[in-house]
Amino acid sequence: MTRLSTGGLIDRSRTLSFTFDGVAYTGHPGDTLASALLANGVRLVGRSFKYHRPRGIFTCGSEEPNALVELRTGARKEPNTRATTVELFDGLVAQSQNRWPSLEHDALSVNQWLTPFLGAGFYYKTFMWPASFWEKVYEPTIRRAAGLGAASELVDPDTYEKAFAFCDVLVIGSGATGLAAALAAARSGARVILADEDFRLGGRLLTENVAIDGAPARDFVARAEAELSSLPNVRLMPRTTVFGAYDGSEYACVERVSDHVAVPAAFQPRQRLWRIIAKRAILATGAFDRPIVFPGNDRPGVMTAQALATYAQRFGVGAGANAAVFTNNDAGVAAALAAANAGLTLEAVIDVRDALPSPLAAKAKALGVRVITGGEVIATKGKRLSAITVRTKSGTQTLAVEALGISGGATPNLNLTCHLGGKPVYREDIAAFVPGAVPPGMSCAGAVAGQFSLSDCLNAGTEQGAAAAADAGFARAAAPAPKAEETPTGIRAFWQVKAKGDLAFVDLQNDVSAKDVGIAHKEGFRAVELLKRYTTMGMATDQGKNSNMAGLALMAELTGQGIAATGTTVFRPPYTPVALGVLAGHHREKDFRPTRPTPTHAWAEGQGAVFVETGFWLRAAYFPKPGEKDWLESVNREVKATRESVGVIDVSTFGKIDLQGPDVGTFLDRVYINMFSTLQVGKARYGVMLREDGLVMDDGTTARLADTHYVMTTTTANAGKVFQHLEFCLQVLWPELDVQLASISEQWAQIAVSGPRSREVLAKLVDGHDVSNAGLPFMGVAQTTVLGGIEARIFRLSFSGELGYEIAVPARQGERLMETIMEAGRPFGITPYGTETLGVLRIEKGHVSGSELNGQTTARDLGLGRMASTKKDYIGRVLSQRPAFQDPARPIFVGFKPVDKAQRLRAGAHLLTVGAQATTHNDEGYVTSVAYSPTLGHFIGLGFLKRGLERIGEQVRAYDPVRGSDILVEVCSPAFVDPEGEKQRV
Amino acid sequence: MSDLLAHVPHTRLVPEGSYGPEGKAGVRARQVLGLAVATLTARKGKAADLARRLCAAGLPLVDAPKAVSTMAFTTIGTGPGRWLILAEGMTGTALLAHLGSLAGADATLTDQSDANLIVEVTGPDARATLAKGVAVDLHPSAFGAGDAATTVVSHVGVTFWQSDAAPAYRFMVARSFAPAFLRWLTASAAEFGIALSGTGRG
Amino acid sequence: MSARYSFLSLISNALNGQTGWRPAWRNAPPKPAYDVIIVGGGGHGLATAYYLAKEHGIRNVAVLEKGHIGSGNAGRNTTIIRSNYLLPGNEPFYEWSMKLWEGLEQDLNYNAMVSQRGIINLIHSDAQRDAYARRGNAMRLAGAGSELLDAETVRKMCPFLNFDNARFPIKGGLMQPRAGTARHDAVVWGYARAADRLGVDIIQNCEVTGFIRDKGAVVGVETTRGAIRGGKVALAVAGSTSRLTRHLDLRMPLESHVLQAFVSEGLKPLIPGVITFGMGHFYVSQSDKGGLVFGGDIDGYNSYAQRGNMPVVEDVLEGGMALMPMIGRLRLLRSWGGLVDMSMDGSPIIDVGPLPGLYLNTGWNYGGFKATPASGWCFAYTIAQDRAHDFNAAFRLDRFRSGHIIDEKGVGAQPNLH
Amino acid sequence: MRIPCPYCGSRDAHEFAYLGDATLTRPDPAASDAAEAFHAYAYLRENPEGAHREYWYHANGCRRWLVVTRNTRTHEILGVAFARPSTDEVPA
Ligand SMILES: Cc1cc2nc3c(=O)[nH]c(=O)nc-3n(C[C@H](O)[C@H](O)[C@H](O)COP(=O)(O)OP(=O)(O)OC[C@H]3O[C@@H](n4cnc5c(N)ncnc54)[C@H](O)[C@@H]3O)c2cc1C
Ligand SMILES: NC(=O)c1ccc[n+]([C@@H]2O[C@H](COP(=O)([O-])OP(=O)(O)OC[C@H]3O[C@@H](n4cnc5c(N)ncnc54)[C@H](O)[C@@H]3O)[C@@H](O)[C@H]2O)c1
Ligand SMILES: Cc1cc2nc3c(=O)[nH]c(=O)nc-3n(C[C@H](O)[C@H](O)[C@H](O)COP(=O)(O)O)c2cc1C
Ligand SMILES: [Zn+2]
Repeated sequence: MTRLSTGGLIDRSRTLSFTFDGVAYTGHPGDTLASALLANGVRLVGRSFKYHRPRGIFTCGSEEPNALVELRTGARKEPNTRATTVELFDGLVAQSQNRWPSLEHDALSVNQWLTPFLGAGFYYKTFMWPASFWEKVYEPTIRRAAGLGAASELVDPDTYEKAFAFCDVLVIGSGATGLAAALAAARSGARVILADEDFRLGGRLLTENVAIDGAPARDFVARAEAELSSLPNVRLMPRTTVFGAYDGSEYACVERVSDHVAVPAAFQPRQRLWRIIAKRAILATGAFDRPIVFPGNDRPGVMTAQALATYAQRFGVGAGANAAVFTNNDAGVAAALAAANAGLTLEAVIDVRDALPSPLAAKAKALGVRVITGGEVIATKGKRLSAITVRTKSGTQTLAVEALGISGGATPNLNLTCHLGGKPVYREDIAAFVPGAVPPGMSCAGAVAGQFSLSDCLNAGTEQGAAAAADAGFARAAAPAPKAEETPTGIRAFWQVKAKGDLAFVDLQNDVSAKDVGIAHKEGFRAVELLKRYTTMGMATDQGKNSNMAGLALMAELTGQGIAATGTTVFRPPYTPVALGVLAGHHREKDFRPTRPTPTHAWAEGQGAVFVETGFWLRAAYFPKPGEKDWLESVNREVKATRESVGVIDVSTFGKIDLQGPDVGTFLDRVYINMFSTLQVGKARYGVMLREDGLVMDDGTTARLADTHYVMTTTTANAGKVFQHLEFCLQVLWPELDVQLASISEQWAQIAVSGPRSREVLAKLVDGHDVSNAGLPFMGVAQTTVLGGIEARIFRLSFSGELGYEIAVPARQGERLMETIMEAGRPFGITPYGTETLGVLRIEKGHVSGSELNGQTTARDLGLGRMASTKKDYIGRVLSQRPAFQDPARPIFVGFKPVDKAQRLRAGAHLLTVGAQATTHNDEGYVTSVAYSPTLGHFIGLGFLKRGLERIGEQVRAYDPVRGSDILVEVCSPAFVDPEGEKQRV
Repeated sequence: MSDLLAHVPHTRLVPEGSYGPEGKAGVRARQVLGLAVATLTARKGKAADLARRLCAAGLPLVDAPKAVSTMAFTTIGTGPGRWLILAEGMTGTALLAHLGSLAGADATLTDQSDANLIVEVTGPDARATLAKGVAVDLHPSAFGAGDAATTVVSHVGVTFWQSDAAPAYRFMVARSFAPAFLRWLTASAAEFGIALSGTGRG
Repeated sequence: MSARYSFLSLISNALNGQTGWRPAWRNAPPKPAYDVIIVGGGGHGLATAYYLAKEHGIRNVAVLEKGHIGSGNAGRNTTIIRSNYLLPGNEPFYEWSMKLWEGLEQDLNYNAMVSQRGIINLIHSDAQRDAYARRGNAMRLAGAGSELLDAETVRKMCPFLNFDNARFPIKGGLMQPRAGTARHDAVVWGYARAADRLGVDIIQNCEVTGFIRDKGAVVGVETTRGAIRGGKVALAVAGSTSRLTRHLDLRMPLESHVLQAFVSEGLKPLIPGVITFGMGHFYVSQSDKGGLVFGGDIDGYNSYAQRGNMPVVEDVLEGGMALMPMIGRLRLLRSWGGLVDMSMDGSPIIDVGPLPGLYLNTGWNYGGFKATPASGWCFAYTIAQDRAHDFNAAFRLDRFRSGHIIDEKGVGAQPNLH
Repeated sequence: MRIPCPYCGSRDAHEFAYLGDATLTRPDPAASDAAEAFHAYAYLRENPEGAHREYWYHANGCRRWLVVTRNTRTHEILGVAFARPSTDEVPA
């Protein structure tokens, strides 16, 4: 046990139980999994990616590269979870990962002995001989070894939410800087959001032994938090990581609502995705302690000095029974002293510099800490760290320590400044990259901006908080910045200990060593981005937060270019890894997209309909009856009933557009290939619309209700697209036209009644309107009432080819209309049908639909060329006349029937001349739609065939190898049933 | 939203009742029934004339995303020169006739009384709930009583307006999208507790 | 020149502490003139150089790259290779590419980790099944191989997909077993190294900023490293094409758009091959390091920013969670964007002209990585022979004028919809 | 990305549908060079880096077509206007 006897922001009065690799331990509220593991003396927590070397806890924050565990079990298992960010809860279960059979004895640690071979770029140079071994042997082996943790492969049982927030000032980070900024901005009245990824506000103030306004820093944190929470214009968001900066001052954040409990409370999501739109943002994300490259710098027990101090100060934990610190800068020394102050047994501070600044030296002396100046750690020992070797001018010495804190300096945590393309700038004086260009509206303050002394942080935070509020239009509040003593911030740039021996790691997780940087240099992968890609340095889950600086510094030394010229790789969102589930929110499974029911959905359910997804709509596909053995039997029955008597279907899903104004006729003439201005009031006409490129966009009927009033129908799939197109034409192309559009798709339920008995059914519904052939002729429209006063529009149209009507009533009346139709039709055996039968009916008639209007066909291809008016211009006319579209060899719309009537034809089959080889070159077309025609007693098909019209009567091959079918079909007219269209006119 | 609404078919309105922690109702939502709705669109070049004319007749039209209510009517700007007109205790046909007589040739009218579902959302946690889908700033300093917006919530197009400073919001959602909208609303409000009414027993 | 990679070279370097390696390609300074100048050191430019040298004996070639090679789309794509196209203008070309992929490692003496674990395009409706059957049959006609799978077979192969509670049920899939992925960077480095070994100059940090013209013909380029003359000047700059043709007063049938891609943290093997969702914008595979590599639709507006915005991120993951709700607790590691050369019909252009001395290779949309070998091969042929090969015969620039468009999706002249 | 709609106010770009280049004018279909002019109109694009005038349709908003001027390198919005000025300003 290495829990220090006192101190720490933990609740020692309460004990939490947890297990790691099956062993039970305890910790306290306020612990992270990492601090609790250390408190229990658990130092070996993982294995590295490539060499499977033993690894421990390296940091105390979200930049952790080593201590990744599989958290929780079963469907809630979360691989690659950083032990350093997991808040301990009672019953927590964690497993180590990337090891087999156990963490202690990992078989693949033999890879360590292969290190001479496994250098950077190794994969690209090998596994090529013999060629066939790649698929069979090498690749499966490599893939099996890849990856870190394992996914549960079970459905994530938790829920996620999304939310939006707006504010004047978003403060990212709640350390000294962030708190000061939030206070200053909030006091001026601005709407402030303060977000911190940690579960506790305060940042480094929770670790540092400093005074603010004469009191311990932690008191300042408490006071600031109290004031901020009391203000109505402030929203505090702990456990919230700002992970991305996007255009429009938008910040993407994830709030971990329930990750600190075993299972989310009822009605609470696991996490919430926030998109915060901030007029101004202040980045106060601090800086990381970075490692130094030296042999054996990866052993469990080696960690950042910041971590060593944080475990001691914030968690009351010694990272080992005793420790040393190796550094090149004042903050590293200060961290060591803070750890000692908290009760950690500190054997020595080893500083590469020849002397410490006197205040620090004095403090060390006062604490009785031994300081080795001009020293370097050149080796480490132990599966868990047991000793380090220190080299000074006077020789080497070995210190027996269980923990080693290292600090190679501070790396500003400027990730978010890069998301919109900002490039960090190197500052020699602090040996660090600071933010370059920042996203519009953002400013940086405190350690992230290279302001490393506490008083600078407090001043900068206060100043920028006030400035941001002022930018957002609030008067500056006059409160002064909190006061703190000056903290020393000296540093001597130092990246690598030159010593032979064990591997010296640059990227701990991806096992990239100093040697790999050397190989990359030799082979010409010298640009940082190439170095990264060739060695994988910086591509691990910490995204180079720990490794990039050292890696590029090593390369800079090899090329002699200097660090500024070498530059750094790009940070991209997310700042830290984000659960995929939270990015989806509740839009998953059936809630992925809305489900749109038709007005008669409930009725259809009652009829036992089987439904099908058509876009977002759910439509009845067919209505099976007891005893029917498959869908085909039901559909055959529905088709027959409709052709012989009467059938009924809800067609409300069609797009319906109300067009009014004096220029509607002119307008329609320009958007349809055929004429509409000449349409008589009370009549409907089928129309075809092209895109400007001359291909068909949509078709449908449009009726003229009054002189200046038309109503258009579009296909279900294109309803939105057509509306948008019409608005474009009106607002952009022809603003001079006086036409007003309104979508009425949702207002009207529309029900089609088809079949020879449909008129008799209709007659029972209408309130006295004459529905005889004369009173309501084919393509006629009646505006009347039905069912005793319900407003209705009746269109005498026919998709099925039978006598038919579409009756539209206000949507709330749809179900009643359907029920009444069923009642009225009962004597005729009226049969409800669905989209399947609709398909059969239209294929039998040779009417084109979605499969033919596939965006690749012209009106001419579809056999509709003759509809095009030559008396006017319309959208798409000019480009439809391009040579390729006039080519007589273009596949054209025809019908097909199997030569052997017993054979099944399938849509998607390609068409080949009999005897021709099955090659792309000989491909002559394809079948678009197929149905079994109960009317004809065999399968029929529609499709496109080169010179099809000239080939009616010819036999061609319908080649469908993906379904194992290859049959002879006869080319025929697409109108299989009632080609003259007599039935619909009776 | 997994378990909470697992039993509710995606094609049905979420049935009336309470969702969320027992005894909590930070949000109340109810379907508002019995409103006639029409779109009123100014004819080309007539928006100003139309607004003037209707204002004079006691029907206030503002050519902006605003909701203005009189005793009998609410007008909501949904686009330049275009409004939704809501009326209580009237049929759509009657509303059209009434508006037609006021607007004359300056406007076109379309009945939308059956096209939508109108839901009123109120309660202390209404704003926090709506923040889970509405990407418009609803803070009182940015959006107050009388403000309206046409936007998209959880993949569902909506027009909504703040009908009361309390606050109360009214959402108008296309009929076929109403089940999806209510699923989102119920799930989002569940943590605060929501009492839903007027949507039937399911 | 770099040595061949062999068992021997690997062992000797293991013994000498990896100190024996030489640069994979020379850092060549620009010469005053070349027979062919290729602008763009992405996969296509480098492959073109390699095949010019190898197949046509044209070795006095420079590849000019404004940054480092592979810094464009070649280095930022989701690495899917497949030849599952529909239209006759496309399918034979992509199938030729597939064949070149299959022999690439041996040809280049570089392991590009071509991994033929198959692609499944999921089917969610009967109409989609018919459309995929049409495609599958077109693939068979071109000898590409395809299989139409029923739902049960898909379930056996990918039990983790959402079969039981899906908004759009999975009704089957179209599979191309030979499809898969390749290691994107290795493709770039492999071509660069192989081209370099044949004498091609690869010149990095050399941005083309203009053209040298002589009586209307293009006879060279202005660069940030000086003017360079070229007998022929070939553009292979993907999303940057319009930036260059602007200097020639040419308007192109192109828009540059941003396409985002995503990678998760490394995971033990999870996803067998490539899977694409047929009703949302989501596709996924697993990289050889263990990351789930996935993407979706383009952001949908002209952009040269190489980064995108949240709506597409959310859209992609909504698709992801709808399709495989097991990924909820896995984490997104990194997202990035590429600058894709969206053409007006969604298909590429490999052509001579439109000015004398100029050659064009562009319009790859979101799908040109798979084309890399054939694109280089055909472009080399076109440059060397001054005419198209049969494989790229349909990829003409003037097809928009004549109407011989190759629009796989049928959405028309609106690049953001392709 | 947020687009300040002149009618609705600042809105997330995903409420809008994108069409592209707004500098193009539909050619005169009766002109003798109509075929070539329509080819250019439908297919050829300036595709500039920097300021770009482009059409966006506020599909989930006021249904207005907007001309947005936007920097394609930085995504900064430089200006927004209705494509058709307003119902009142249209020449008769
Ligand atoms: C996110 C994403 C995912 C994708 N996924 C896939 C996929 O799964 N499968 C697939 O097949 N395709 C995919 N693609 C498409 C594919 O990556 C590209 O089509 C293909 O890489 C383009 O060819 P390239 O490799 O030559 O282009 P690039 O690599 O972009 O090469 C062009 C080069 O030209 C250089 N250049 C530009 N201007 C100049 C200049 N003025 N002077 C000198 N050099 C210049 C650039 O720096 C760049 O290196 C994807 C693309 C993206 C962005
Ligand atoms: N070399 C040095 O002397 C040196 C170097 C660094 C820091 N310091 C000290 O550190 C302190 C710096 O204060 P500070 O306030 O600038 O930083 P800080 O480190 O105290 O606080 C940063 C906070 O930001 C949070 N954070 C980081 N990224 C985040 C994100 N994307 N989303 C949400 N939260 C995020 C962190 O959890 C942390 O709480 C000072 O006390 C300073 O003296 C000294
Ligand atoms: C197939 C593929 C896999 C990738 N895997 C990783 C990865 O494991 N870790 C990582 O940090 N980045 C990974 N990346 C992303 C790159 O780091 C980088 O973001 C991308 O190549 C674009 O370059 P840029 O971000 O430097 O602009 C991967 C990229 C691709 C194309
Ligand atoms: Zn708007």
